[in-house]
Amino acid sequence: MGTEAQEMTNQDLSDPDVARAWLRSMILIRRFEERAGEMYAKAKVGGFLHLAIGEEATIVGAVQAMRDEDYLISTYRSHGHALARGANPDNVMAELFGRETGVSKGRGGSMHMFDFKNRFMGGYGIVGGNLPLAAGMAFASDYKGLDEVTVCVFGDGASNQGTFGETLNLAALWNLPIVFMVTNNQFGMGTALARHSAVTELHKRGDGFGVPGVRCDGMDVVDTYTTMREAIRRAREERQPVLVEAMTYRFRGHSMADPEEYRTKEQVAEWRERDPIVSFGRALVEQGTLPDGEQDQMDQEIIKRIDDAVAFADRSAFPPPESLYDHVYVLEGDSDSWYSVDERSAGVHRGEEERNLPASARGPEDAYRDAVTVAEREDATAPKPTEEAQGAPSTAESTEQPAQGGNG
Amino acid sequence: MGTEAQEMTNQDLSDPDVARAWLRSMILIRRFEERAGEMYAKAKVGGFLHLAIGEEATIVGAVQAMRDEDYLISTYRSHGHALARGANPDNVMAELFGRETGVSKGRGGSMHMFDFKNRFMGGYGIVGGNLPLAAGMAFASDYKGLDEVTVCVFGDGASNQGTFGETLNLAALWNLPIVFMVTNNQFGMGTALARHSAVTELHKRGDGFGVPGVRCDGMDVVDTYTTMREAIRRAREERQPVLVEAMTYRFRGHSMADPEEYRTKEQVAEWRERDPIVSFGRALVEQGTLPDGEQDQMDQEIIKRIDDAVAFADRSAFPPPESLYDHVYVLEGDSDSWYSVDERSAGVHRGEEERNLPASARGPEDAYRDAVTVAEREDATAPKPTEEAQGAPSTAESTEQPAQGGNG
Amino acid sequence: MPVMRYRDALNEALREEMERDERVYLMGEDIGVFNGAFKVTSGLLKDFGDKRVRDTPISENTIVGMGVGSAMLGLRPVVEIMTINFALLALDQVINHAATIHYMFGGQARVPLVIRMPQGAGHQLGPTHSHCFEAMFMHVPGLLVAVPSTAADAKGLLKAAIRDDNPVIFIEHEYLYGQRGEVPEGDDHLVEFGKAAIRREGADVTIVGISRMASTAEKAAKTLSQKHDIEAEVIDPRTLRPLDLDTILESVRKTNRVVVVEEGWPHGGVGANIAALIQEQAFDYLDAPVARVTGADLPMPYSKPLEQIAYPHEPQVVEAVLSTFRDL
Amino acid sequence: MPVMRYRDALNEALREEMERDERVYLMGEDIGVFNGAFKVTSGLLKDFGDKRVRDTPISENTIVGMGVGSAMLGLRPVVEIMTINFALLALDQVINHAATIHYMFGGQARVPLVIRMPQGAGHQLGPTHSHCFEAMFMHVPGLLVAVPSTAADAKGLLKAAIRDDNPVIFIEHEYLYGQRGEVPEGDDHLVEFGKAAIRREGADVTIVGISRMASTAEKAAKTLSQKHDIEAEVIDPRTLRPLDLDTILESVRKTNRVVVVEEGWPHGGVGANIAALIQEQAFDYLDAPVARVTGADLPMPYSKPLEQIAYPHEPQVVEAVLSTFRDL
Ligand SMILES: Cc1ncc(C[n+]2csc(CCOP(=O)(O)OP(=O)(O)O)c2C)c(N)n1
Ligand SMILES: Cc1ncc(C[n+]2csc(CCOP(=O)(O)OP(=O)(O)O)c2C)c(N)n1
Ligand SMILES: [Mg+2]
Ligand SMILES: [Mg+2]
Repeated sequence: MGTEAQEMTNQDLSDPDVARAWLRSMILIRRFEERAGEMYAKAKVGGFLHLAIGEEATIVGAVQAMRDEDYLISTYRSHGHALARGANPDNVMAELFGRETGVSKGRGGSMHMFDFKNRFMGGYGIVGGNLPLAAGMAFASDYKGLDEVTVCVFGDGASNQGTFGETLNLAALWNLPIVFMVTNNQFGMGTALARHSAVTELHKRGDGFGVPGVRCDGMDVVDTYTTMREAIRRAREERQPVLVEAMTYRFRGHSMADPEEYRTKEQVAEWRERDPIVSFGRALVEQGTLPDGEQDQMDQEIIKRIDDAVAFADRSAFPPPESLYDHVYVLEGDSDSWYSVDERSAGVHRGEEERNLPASARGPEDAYRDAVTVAEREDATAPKPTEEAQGAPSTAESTEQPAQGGNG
Repeated sequence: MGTEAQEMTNQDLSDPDVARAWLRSMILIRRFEERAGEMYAKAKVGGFLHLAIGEEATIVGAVQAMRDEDYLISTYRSHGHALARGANPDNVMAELFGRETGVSKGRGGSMHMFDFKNRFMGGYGIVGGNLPLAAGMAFASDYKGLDEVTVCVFGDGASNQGTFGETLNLAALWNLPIVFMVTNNQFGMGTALARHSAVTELHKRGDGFGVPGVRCDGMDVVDTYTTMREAIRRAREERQPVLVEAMTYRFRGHSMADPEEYRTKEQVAEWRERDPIVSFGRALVEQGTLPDGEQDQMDQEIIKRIDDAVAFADRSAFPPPESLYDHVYVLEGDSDSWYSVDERSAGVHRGEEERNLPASARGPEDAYRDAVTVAEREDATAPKPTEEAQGAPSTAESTEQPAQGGNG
Repeated sequence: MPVMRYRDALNEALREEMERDERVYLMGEDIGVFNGAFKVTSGLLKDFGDKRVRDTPISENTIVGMGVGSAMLGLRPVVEIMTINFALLALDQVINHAATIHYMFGGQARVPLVIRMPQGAGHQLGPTHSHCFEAMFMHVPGLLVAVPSTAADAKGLLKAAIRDDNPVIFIEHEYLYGQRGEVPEGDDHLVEFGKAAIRREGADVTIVGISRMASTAEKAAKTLSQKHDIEAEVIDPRTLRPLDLDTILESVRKTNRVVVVEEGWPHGGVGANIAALIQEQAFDYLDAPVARVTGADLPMPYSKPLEQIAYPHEPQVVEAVLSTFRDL
Repeated sequence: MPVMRYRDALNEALREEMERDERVYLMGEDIGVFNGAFKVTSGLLKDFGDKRVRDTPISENTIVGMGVGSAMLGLRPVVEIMTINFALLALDQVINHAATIHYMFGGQARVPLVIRMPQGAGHQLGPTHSHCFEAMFMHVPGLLVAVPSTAADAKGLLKAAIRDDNPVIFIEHEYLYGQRGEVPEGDDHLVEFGKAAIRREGADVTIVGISRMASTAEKAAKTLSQKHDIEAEVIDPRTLRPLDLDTILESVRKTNRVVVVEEGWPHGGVGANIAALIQEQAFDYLDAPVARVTGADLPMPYSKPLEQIAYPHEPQVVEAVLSTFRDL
């Protein structure tokens, strides 16, 4: 098993195809995130939007160390994880747009991406909420006698949740094939690491629960890959859960409406110097793996790819109103009792009958039509706003929006 | 501050008065617990009854290391903690009997003792639930600029609750004057330590959260005292929370209805060899601090004291039916709106009006009277059942009781 | 039909479903070596081994979350929370995860998870250990909620719950564990969710009893018949999600009077919900307001006599029924 | 009267109470350096320092528990849970501790704690971030529950909450933060718990609106008056515990028709509770069933058009009111 495992995840970076794939994956995330930010500024995307710009190496390094049959689970900052695992950018963008073609059929949004086919087991909005789920997945693999590993990604802030200690203990106690990856971007929202954690070397937090820890440079995709490969190997072969702390930084605000008063421009600039894409690209050129100029060309292709994704999303339909109650329950039998009771208006009915009712009986749908009209008013493929505008998106800051200043 | 602190808690065990006080405190707990078990077998005490027999040294060692103004908070296994802090055995027993004279006025029962006057801040039924409360108390002392320390006692099983990691981190981050004392009796109910904790040296669990740990022999009151004294000093003077792991063992079942299939008779016997009261008493005699025979005399006095407590409890009244809604709310203003709505029967009324209603309007109270009649049927001061009967109390095992086999 | 205890009927259901389906496994505090705090899982560790019967640390939120995660990958976990009182620690995993995942991911993932736990007052367990939380769980779309009151239903509903592809909150009752009842033979006894049981027919008044209160309602019905010449129809909804509202409404249209009996708190309780639905859907059939009998609106006191008056007994139900005839 | 935003009214309340009473302190995630996720605590760290304005780690259960513990020793903590969605993690401390301690220890300890948190849908925050949980908290004896819908009430109720000796669940609404309203001048503006506000008088129908839905109800009332010649009385209970049932009943006895509007889930919701109480207490005054308008019985979808039809708007309220006139 050992050698096979190594074969399957040992990647030779001097092979230009491998190098290209890694670089492409990081650039794809970067450009996707940038465009998502623009679409947010245009109000094509709603809710909270958490970008992973600056953290691409943690994502690609981890994913490249995984096998296809392994599982990845992440947080509300997970567009990149979905993409790196192979989700189609069209469907990821469509999810942000709230369309039926989205990876979660428009029900989940930015924070709740999912792609079962690629074993991306979801982004989750509750900080620390995904750790128990991940342990459950690792348990299932183990129970079935399969050779799969689950990689669970969460933030430095999440390591203060009760689930952290509970889950690490259980994983170690039951020898689960799981790697806990804490993406230490040094802030939980506006709270700096040292202001939320008594011990700031987070990889040491697992020792007391039987989960050894190791740190890697999360701005360096190779270091991240190497560290994760070994951690995944230990999880798979030795049934020893491992805690990997990837040191990184987010270049943007926590979510779109973030004045970033909690850190200095200088600190941000310093970390931007260590841009994981720039440094990896530069190294590949210096090593002679990739010719100078190829990165730019790749970049252009990717930008076009994302243009297509935006166009795809924009022309996709919203989920129809009669689908409102779909997927609340798995309804297989013929039970004619009341699962959901619809009291949205006069004329109570069973929620699960929504699809079968005539439109008039479903109650007024003006609000639905209004929302569609607004969404269609602006063409997302029209010229983009400036970078500045995205930093402080007009929807959240300059108009009297209800959730003004909202963050979470 | 340092010297004063030491003065106040440094106790000279070669002083017979000091030795006597410690011994008396341990015996008081032992005899109280034994009698409580008997009263449970007689159905004078209901609910769950968790005895601390075997763990007396952890209690007395800790309490003797505390100042009067310090706070102690514990679990559902806390009769001993209340007594050691100075609660009157009459009122502790009356609480078990569910009487108005109980330390919690009969509302809390065995698991929920409280004695504010003696700064015993309560026993709590939810495993791990008292850690955040304790940190809040330590925070309050700190906030007020007072020199008080909070000692928080919980079990080995509780260290797997999420609150453990959360609270330790916060305590260390905010430099709270708190000592976490894990009473490691090596079982959480029927689950042995190694089957619930990946790392069984529980004092090491705090390191990752900035709380250094230390272990003591919880069967040795002097070692426990010495360790706790130093931990409390660090918490008070250095604002450094400390985790103390006291190794101990409970001689009885988890609660009264426990067939104890999860451990061997031999293991129990081995630990009984190390009885903390026997060994401490023996040491005092050997050192010449106490004369031979004094312990027996003390024991007789204490048994008599507890006879009195039982008699007191037995003759105390139950809370009257019209007091049912007392203390749900602190009602100070004259709001005449509905805090509680009473729908126990036909004739809805405001709960807070219960006291002012004529008995007829309060609804039928047959069940109340029946319960009182049953309670009064047997005189608790009558001859005691045998030791065997307590191990498997008839109420829970041999009759068709609803909660038969119930534990928690 | 064989007679067995509610507890043993549950045990049999677990046993049969574990035999039937390899994917079914049990997880919970002290369910294995200790045989369960209330002995429901007695003997299962011995018979199925520690792969399928897992004792856990005391970490409610995480064990429920692990149940969810493993269910997403096709296992069929049955998680025991020792008592419902500790389920509060796991509510995030129950509501934001178990109940939500199928919807949130557009139907891609399923969570065939059962969370079993007993509830109820009457054993002097005091304010932290005597809760009835069925109303809280019933409130949450995405969950199924079962409240079996007989040995037969305990078995049949638990088997159905394990086979269901939705997350099920399976609420047992501490008082009922020792109660005996007839249970149909064979391993194919399933009770469909969303089908109320009519425990007793009657034309004068409808009594809806929840969880243990279904049996209290039956007792009251006998007294009403014997002493007051009132024939009550007693309905046990058996599941609160889905709710068999139709059976309740049909009865109310016949009797024109109804009393809902529950052990939990009144504000926002099951009774309030059923009362609201009945008056919405059968207003013109009601000859008296829908009456409720509920637990007292307070933390449960330990003291026996106080506790006894803090949750409903038969006389209160009788009185409430009589009150629905009073103002005519 | 000065006009200010709901958010600023809350900020002023905190500021005044902190000035008035040294024991009041604030604790929560990102309330200090970040000035609060919704900016309610803006500037308070600067003005009161980090002894009294405490940024915490993301540990909801523990920070609520610390609030309880410190309140037991005489402090008056105001804990912010960033949004109500995360309160599920803290429910054990809320229910088994905060709500229970005063009773459980026979009145010896008090828990003068305020837990502030916003709720609500409408901003496409999806299934985990759009909850309305007032019904869940209202269910629990021992808690007070406030649901302010105007800037004036936000300020007056928060000040009253901080001065109250009971644990208070103070539910703000994300949508309302930016709404402006008149707020009485001076630092003695208190709004008593358990006093409903009659937002509009009318003799034809009573509309009870909860939290943000109070303003939706007011809009509906205007439309009803203008287009349907129906004069609605709009009642905002302002607190759900204690509940000013008397004011509601008085109105119903006048109008004989009532609609309850809430944003939360229907089963076991606030509307169900109020409907049950009204039909119990004013059965003979009702000319139509108590109608409810609630949020859809499902996890909140992200997609804007779906989300828009999943919680009540003015037209639904109007329609529900009209339905109470239909069958006469
Ligand atoms: C339980 C819970 N509490 C609070 C929040 C609000 N919130 C969203 S993200 C966040 C910060 C998380 O920080 P970290 O874990 O470091 O991840 P990062 O955002 O830096 O990737 C907070 C507090 C939440 N979503 N869930
Ligand atoms: C949250 C919670 N889960 C489960 C229980 C049931 N229970 C009561 S005591 C106990 C064992 C606790 O073990 P430990 O912490 O070691 O304390 P000990 O009883 O050994 O003193 C359990 C599981 C509970 N009271 N609270
Ligand atoms: Mg972070
Ligand atoms: Mg223990």
